[in-house]
Amino acid sequence: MTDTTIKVDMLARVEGEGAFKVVVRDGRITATEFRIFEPPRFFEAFLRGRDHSEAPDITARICGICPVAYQMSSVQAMEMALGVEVSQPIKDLRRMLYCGEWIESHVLHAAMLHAPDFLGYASAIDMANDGHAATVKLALDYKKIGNAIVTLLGGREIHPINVKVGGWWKAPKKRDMLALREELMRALDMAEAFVDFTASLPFPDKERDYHMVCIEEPNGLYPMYEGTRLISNRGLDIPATAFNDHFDEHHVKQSNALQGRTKAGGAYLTGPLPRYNLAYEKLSERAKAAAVRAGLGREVKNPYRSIVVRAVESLFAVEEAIRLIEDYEEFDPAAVAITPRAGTGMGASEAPRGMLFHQYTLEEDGSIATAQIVPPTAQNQPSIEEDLAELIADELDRPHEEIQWLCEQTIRNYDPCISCATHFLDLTIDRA
Amino acid sequence: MTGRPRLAVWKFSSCDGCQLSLLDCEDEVLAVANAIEIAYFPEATRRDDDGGNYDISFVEGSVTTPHEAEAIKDIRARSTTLITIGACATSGGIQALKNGASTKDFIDAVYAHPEFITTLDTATPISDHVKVDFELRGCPISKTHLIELIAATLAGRAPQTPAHATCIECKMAGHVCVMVAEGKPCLGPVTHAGCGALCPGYARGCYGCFGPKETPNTASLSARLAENGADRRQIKRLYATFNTNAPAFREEAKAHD
Amino acid sequence: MSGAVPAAPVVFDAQGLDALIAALADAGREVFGPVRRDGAVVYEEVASSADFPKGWIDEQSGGHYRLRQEGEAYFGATLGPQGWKRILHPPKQTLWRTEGTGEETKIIREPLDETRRAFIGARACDLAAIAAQDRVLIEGPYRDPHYAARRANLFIVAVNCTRSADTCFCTSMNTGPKATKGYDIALTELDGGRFLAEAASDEGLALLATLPTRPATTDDESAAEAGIDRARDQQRRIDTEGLPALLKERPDHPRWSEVAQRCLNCANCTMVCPTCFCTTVDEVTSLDGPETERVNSWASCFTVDFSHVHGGAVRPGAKSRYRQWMTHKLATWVDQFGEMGCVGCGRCISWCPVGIDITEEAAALRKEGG
Amino acid sequence: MHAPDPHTDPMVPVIARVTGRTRELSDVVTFEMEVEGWPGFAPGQFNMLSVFGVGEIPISISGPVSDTTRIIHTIRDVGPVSHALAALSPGAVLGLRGPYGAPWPVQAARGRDVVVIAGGLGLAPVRPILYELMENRDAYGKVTLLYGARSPAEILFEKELGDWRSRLDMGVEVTVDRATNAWHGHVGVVTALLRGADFTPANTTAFVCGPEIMMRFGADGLTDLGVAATDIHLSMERNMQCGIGLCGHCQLGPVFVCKDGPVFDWATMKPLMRIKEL
Ligand SMILES: Cc1cc2nc3c(=O)[nH]c(=O)nc-3n(C[C@H](O)[C@H](O)[C@H](O)COP(=O)(O)OP(=O)(O)OC[C@H]3O[C@@H](n4cnc5c(N)ncnc54)[C@H](O)[C@@H]3O)c2cc1C
Ligand code: SF4
Ligand code: SF4
Ligand code: SF4
Repeated sequence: MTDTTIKVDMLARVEGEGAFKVVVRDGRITATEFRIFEPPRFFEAFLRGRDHSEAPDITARICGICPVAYQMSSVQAMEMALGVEVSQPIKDLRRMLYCGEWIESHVLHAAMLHAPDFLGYASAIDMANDGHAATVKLALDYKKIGNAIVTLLGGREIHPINVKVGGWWKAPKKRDMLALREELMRALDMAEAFVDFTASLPFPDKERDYHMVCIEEPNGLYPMYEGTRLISNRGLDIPATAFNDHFDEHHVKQSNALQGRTKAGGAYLTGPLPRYNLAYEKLSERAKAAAVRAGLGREVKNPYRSIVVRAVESLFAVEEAIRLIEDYEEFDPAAVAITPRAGTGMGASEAPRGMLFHQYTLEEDGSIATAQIVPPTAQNQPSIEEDLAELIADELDRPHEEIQWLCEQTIRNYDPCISCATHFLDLTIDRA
Repeated sequence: MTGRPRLAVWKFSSCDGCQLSLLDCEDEVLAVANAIEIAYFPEATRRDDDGGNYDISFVEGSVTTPHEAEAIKDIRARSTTLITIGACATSGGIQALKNGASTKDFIDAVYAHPEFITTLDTATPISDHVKVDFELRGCPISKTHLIELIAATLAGRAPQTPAHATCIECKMAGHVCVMVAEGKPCLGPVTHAGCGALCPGYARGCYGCFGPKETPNTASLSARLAENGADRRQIKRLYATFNTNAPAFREEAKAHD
Repeated sequence: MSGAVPAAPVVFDAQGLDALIAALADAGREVFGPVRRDGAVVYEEVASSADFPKGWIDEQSGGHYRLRQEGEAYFGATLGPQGWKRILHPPKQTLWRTEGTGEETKIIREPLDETRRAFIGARACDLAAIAAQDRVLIEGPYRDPHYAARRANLFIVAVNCTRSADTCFCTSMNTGPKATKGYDIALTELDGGRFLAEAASDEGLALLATLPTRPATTDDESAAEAGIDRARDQQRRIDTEGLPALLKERPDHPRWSEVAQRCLNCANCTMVCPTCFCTTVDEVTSLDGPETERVNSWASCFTVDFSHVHGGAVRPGAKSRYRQWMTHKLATWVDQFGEMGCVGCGRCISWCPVGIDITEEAAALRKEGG
Repeated sequence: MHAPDPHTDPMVPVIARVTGRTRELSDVVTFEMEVEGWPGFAPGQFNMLSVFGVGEIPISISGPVSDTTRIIHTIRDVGPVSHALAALSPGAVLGLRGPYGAPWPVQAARGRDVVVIAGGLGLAPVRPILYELMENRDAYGKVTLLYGARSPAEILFEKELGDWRSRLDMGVEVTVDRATNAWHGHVGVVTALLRGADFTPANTTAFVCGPEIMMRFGADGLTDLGVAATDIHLSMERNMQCGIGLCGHCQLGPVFVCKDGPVFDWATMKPLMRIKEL
């Protein structure tokens, strides 16, 4: 196989619409392209003029799979712009909401979207029909717990309604929290079993030396909700507010998509691997033990093993939610009062698939003057293309269909959430 | 339909949330897969569109590009029953906020190289383009509705997704009306039921995810919102969100320009 | 509630109130009473008098309801958004389900709910509303066995109103503010957290006898009457004289169109109305089996579906739907059940989001003009 | 199977079995069914029929009162439940509650002339009257049936109509709204046939069933000819969820169509039917 083009026009088992192309000339990869043709939906534009209070509800609609991430980054940015500090109980509940999304999204991705790649099935339903029914059932039951958290705190699993700039609309009842705790306790076994399932998958033996970036929380917690700083394995350590000083969104001619890069032009990686590598110590003992049992080292550079990291993070999220419930006391009022003012604010949090950065400037009356939203998939896009070039290079003598599948599997390592096309470009013009 | 009906799930401009609802039916999704053949559902399976006909097509998302405007016609031609799921597909969704605004300004606001953007000036519901057999409301749809829709379709009965006010669900749930007891603006009285009156249950006013109800009296509600202290801009914003292009809401928003 | 039991009134205090709740609970009853939740008084299970909204009173007007702290009374707040209908005639009731298919189909009726319950704090208008629903759901040619079962196992501790909300008009409807029938025990709250209690059933009498009480003095009795009189005086009025005939004669009065401009046809008034009884039967099927279920849910004449027949709704217009509601309450109910379907609780006024006022509409319809 | 026990749990149906099925028109089917413990019925009464998994609707009984075992229903397929019903075949089971409702006062018309006016599917609910008249022909005076259908292809019970028409003791006239070339009968609204009919208004009882507008014109026409409003009876149709006065849907002003009707006299209906969207 010397000259060929591997092309998938409709990338399946991802959220949204994407495509990719790998061009091979003389047995070498000469170009890779990961394209997102999700039609532009102009969120940043129509946020202008809306009230600050509407940001969590509106930005949630960017992505149906990680709406909580959008809500979490947006409320933090707004609170900063408005100069309000929310209480610890408010933050704790938000972290718990995020735990729900992590579980639900990680398990969905790992079991329903990614695992079929490792086992050679078109879908989880095919998996279930071919001897893996117990695993799929386990994953569904487990995922449901994540949804139960989001539903209790947020009202519903998709586009939760209870998140508010300044806090919450209504704090949950302690007795409902305790009932949920019972379910979560039962989920611990599922969580462990799920780690073991992901660990049992066959992994391509490949590693890459990524520039890994994630948020850092102020209180020594595993990175999730409150990104006050941004750190990396190459020594980056900056306040989150300095995001735009260190990262750029390039408009690369070849791929015609906005891509997040460091100011120096380098690709970087956000998501489970960076979090794990940079904050391993902050995982719970049980999660660490599960990681060891799953054969994960202290450092993980094999992107295919991100599926195991997701399972470990999900286990952690179950424990974390239990911890937060145990600390919970009902509080009232559920939100701090807001007085509109002009200002600028940033919010960075860890969506299941990576760091999500929001920045807003507000007018005097609290309405939005400008909005900037940098979703994880935009940041990971250059890294995805590099993966395609480097990880596939020595597989080129395999049959076309196998290479194509491997490429897809490689992209799905990222759990790319393409619907968050707040500002991806339509790439039809590149088809020539 | 002989044998299991073939289902396809299609995506237009949207957030994926509505089709994700199907995968969020953890207790039912395997039963659904037994009852119907999930023939094309790229979010969940690698299986390609085989170019054939489908008994049921679920369509998520609104039409925002010339390509989408063409694609929906082909899908209609190959679908026996075409059901739109969610606010995007039934009214245009939040992206319809660009309708009436200058698309060029929007593109300039977001993109460095506007010349590369191919998009229509509007986000429009599927029913503006092809005949739709049934519309499931919501941003996102309710998964109970989705299961009910599938169950009803299989049983040959009309799905119970009543078009009356959210207030009915609110009272049935036993919530205390946030408008009457707290003066919070609530779109419940003009909003199609379906969510179970979630927002009032969380002490906030309904923001209209399910779009206009049957015979909505938006003018009367707006008058009340104004009496309760909402200014014109707030009232306009309330209607101009997730179902901004649904005629009743669009007109009421316009009346508050 | 058998037999009228003439018995001398007694007086007890907050301890007695707790003893009453405890005695009812000991008798195997779920005890419901007013509690404060989400800014309103709602009827939920109570464990002791501490659950009651002591020191809170309500402020009600068209489309407006607020609680605020004033005084020391346990039952100072009058009516919450929804009556006891929620419990006796709940929003959803499974009727029956099937098992098996084809020849083998079996119909399994839903078991009756024979929970023993007690309501504490039902007002005179609430009692009238329960009686009105009894007439529809028990006393007609066919009875709703689920409602009948709940009703049969109910013990009612009424509370006479000593203050009225601005929206109350029970006096005009002859239903209050003093409870005269349909209860086991009636309380009137006196100053200082004391209650004057009268039993009207054997069970009520027996129960009262177990409480720490003392006989009521004439001062107690006149204080109670004075409180009730005060409530009576605080009320608005509706002129019911000749109203049924008048409403039926004026289906085309311009006022109907005028109110239709304001009415949201949101159905709140019917949902909160303690006499509205309408229901719709829905089919529930499952995806993975042949079992089906029939479920009855609250319905409202404000929806288009309500009057659906093949070919379209009988009442597509908002005007005819409002007219149906109001005419039913104040006029045709009399033809159907021999009394008005409105008990004067005023809930439809307070909980109408746009404050449409049945007393005001009735007054307007009296005026010629159409 | 158990006997209907209306007073303990009237919303719970009994199992009925389809024993016969006849296609009448492209969208109309007549069923025979049986139920253990069927108490019999009076003309004009209806049953609530349930298709499990689909729903329940009111359907009049269209067979003879004298047949105490078979329950006969004629159903037009117009929506989900009637469609599912129309698709049942012999052997199938369904749920049945009833019979319900106030009947046509046929017996009270003994000794009098009888005029029956039916439009479209309205012939089904009046068929039990016609059976009664035929079975006890001597008990009644002059008998007239006026029937209108939209087109010749939509004439219900065509064979029976032919049999009745060939009797000498009964006047039968059929009209259609839209004729075809092969049609040699009347064309126009059914009420127009009244003028040619032979009966003594003052001593006539009339039974009218069909679309509401047709019933209004029919009743007005009869009144104009001198039939007393209390001697004109109509069968009303409203949404019914329970059929027994508990659900509230069928209210027509002061009456419940299910338990006070569906058969009402014109004296009661005239003032109500005058009101738009009542
Ligand atoms: C007393 C009475 C006798 C009837 N007799 C006959 C008869 O002999 N033959 C016949 O073909 N039809 C008869 N009908 C009409 C028949 O009940 C309706 O055509 C039927 O309810 C339509 O239901 P559907 O589900 O097929 O269609 P849709 O029109 O889609 O109805 C949906 C639902 O609305 C309700 N509904 C709709 N129309 C009516 C209605 N008219 N009455 C009550 N509920 C309704 C039902 O719950 C029904 O399931 C009678 C109606 C009444 C009230
Ligand atoms: S809170 Fe909103 S939805 Fe609920 S009754 Fe009030 S107005 Fe209606
Ligand atoms: S007012 Fe309407 S909902 Fe209430 S009982 Fe009458 S018909 Fe039923
Ligand atoms: S009167 Fe008020 S509560 Fe009743 S339907 Fe109209 S707007 Fe709603």
